Amino acid sequence: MSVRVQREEFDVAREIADLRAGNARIGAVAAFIGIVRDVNDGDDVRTLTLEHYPGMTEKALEVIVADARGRWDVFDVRIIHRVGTLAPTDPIVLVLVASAHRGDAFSACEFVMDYLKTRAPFWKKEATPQGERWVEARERDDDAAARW
Amino acid sequence: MSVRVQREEFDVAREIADLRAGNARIGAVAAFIGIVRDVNDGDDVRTLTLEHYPGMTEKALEVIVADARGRWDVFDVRIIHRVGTLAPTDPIVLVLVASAHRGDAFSACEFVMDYLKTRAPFWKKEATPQGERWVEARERDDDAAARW
Amino acid sequence: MVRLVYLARLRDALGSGGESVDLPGDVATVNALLAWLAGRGDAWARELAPGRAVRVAVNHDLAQAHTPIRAGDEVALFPPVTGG
Amino acid sequence: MVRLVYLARLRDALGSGGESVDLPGDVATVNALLAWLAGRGDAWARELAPGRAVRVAVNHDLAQAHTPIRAGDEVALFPPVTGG
Repeated sequence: MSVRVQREEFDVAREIADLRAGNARIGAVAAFIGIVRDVNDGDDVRTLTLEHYPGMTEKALEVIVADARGRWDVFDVRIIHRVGTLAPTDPIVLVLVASAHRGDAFSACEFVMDYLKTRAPFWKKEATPQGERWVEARERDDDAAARW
Repeated sequence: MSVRVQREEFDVAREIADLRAGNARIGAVAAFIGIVRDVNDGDDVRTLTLEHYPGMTEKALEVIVADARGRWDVFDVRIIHRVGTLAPTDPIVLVLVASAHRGDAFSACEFVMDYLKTRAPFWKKEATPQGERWVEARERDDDAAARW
Repeated sequence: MVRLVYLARLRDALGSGGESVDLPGDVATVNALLAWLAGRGDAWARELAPGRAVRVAVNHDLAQAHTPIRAGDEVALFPPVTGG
Repeated sequence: MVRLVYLARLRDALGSGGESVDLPGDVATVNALLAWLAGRGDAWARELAPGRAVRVAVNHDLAQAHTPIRAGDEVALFPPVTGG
């Protein structure tokens, strides 16, 4: 499965091993791990709750994977995205790309992350000392996705 | 230590954990793993032997790390490069970058890899069914490094 | 019957995670559905007023104002996504 | 005394991983060292001829043709690097 949405933490080493299994033509694996930070917009973050829309979210991620595979010469793309309530230092998202050469792996990995930030149906709620707040969409992320 | 040259395989999960330890401001980790492929320039590759120049190689990698830290807003950069005789599917190099935001991590990681391919004192000898041959420097890699 | 799903901040604001409704015959597009729901007043009127950033998906695909809605559809209303 | 180090393909071609030498007084730059070594003939002449892609490091820093060489230096000769 190239796309998973799950509450549990992921095992980066196991996912990389799984992505690479049986393919000796892979020369490059690019990985990205997104992590909950303890600050956002200047406020302390105690927890971050991620919500998704079951069915639609997985479908959107599959579309992003297919898009990346169409644009770059890659063997495989994997997205694992967590949902539920997370604390600072918890990993949120893992993106892995395997390719023959490094340029394709880097580009596809960054492309997937930019799209995840803008298009994928996830919503974040932060708990700060001032209470809970839903995170608003960010302009910067739209700019990043518009590059592609 | 942000730079290591070693014969042993590296443990990606442990290196990531080590890079992140105690820093709750890290929001992004970009990783790149370079792997020995079973083909190069159309020939089967049985083994790849990597040689370095002890002292100079570590120094060159430290310079690349310092350069990346100066160019992007990153917390930490780590390079682990293997030497000795490797077989297809063996990992050769690991580059990790930790930052607050994903753009810095991706850029610094790709920058380090491009420089590793062109400037770092490593030499490769391939064993193919036709015998052993030293790998020649590649134009494509020079082009990639010239981007920065 | 149409299945309505309310997500994230919108679910909190509307006080509902979803409902199944029989739509009047003239409520056959996303726009018409939003106007019909806003007609309930209070939080509905406030949250679904024209100009509010409400996104709509029909059967898991992002929809536009004139996307048709038919019996059996699952229609989700949610704020702009905030990503991973 | 200067410590010379030969690496990778050059070590194979020269049949030596390195040596310690006393350089004549007029061999005080990278260029002069390469010419002096090429004067040994055979593989040395072939591998170190002008125009061959030989890189030189003095005390672990990449050197140019006119980089000075002094007693106690470590001077490495190697082909263009082929990376990770």
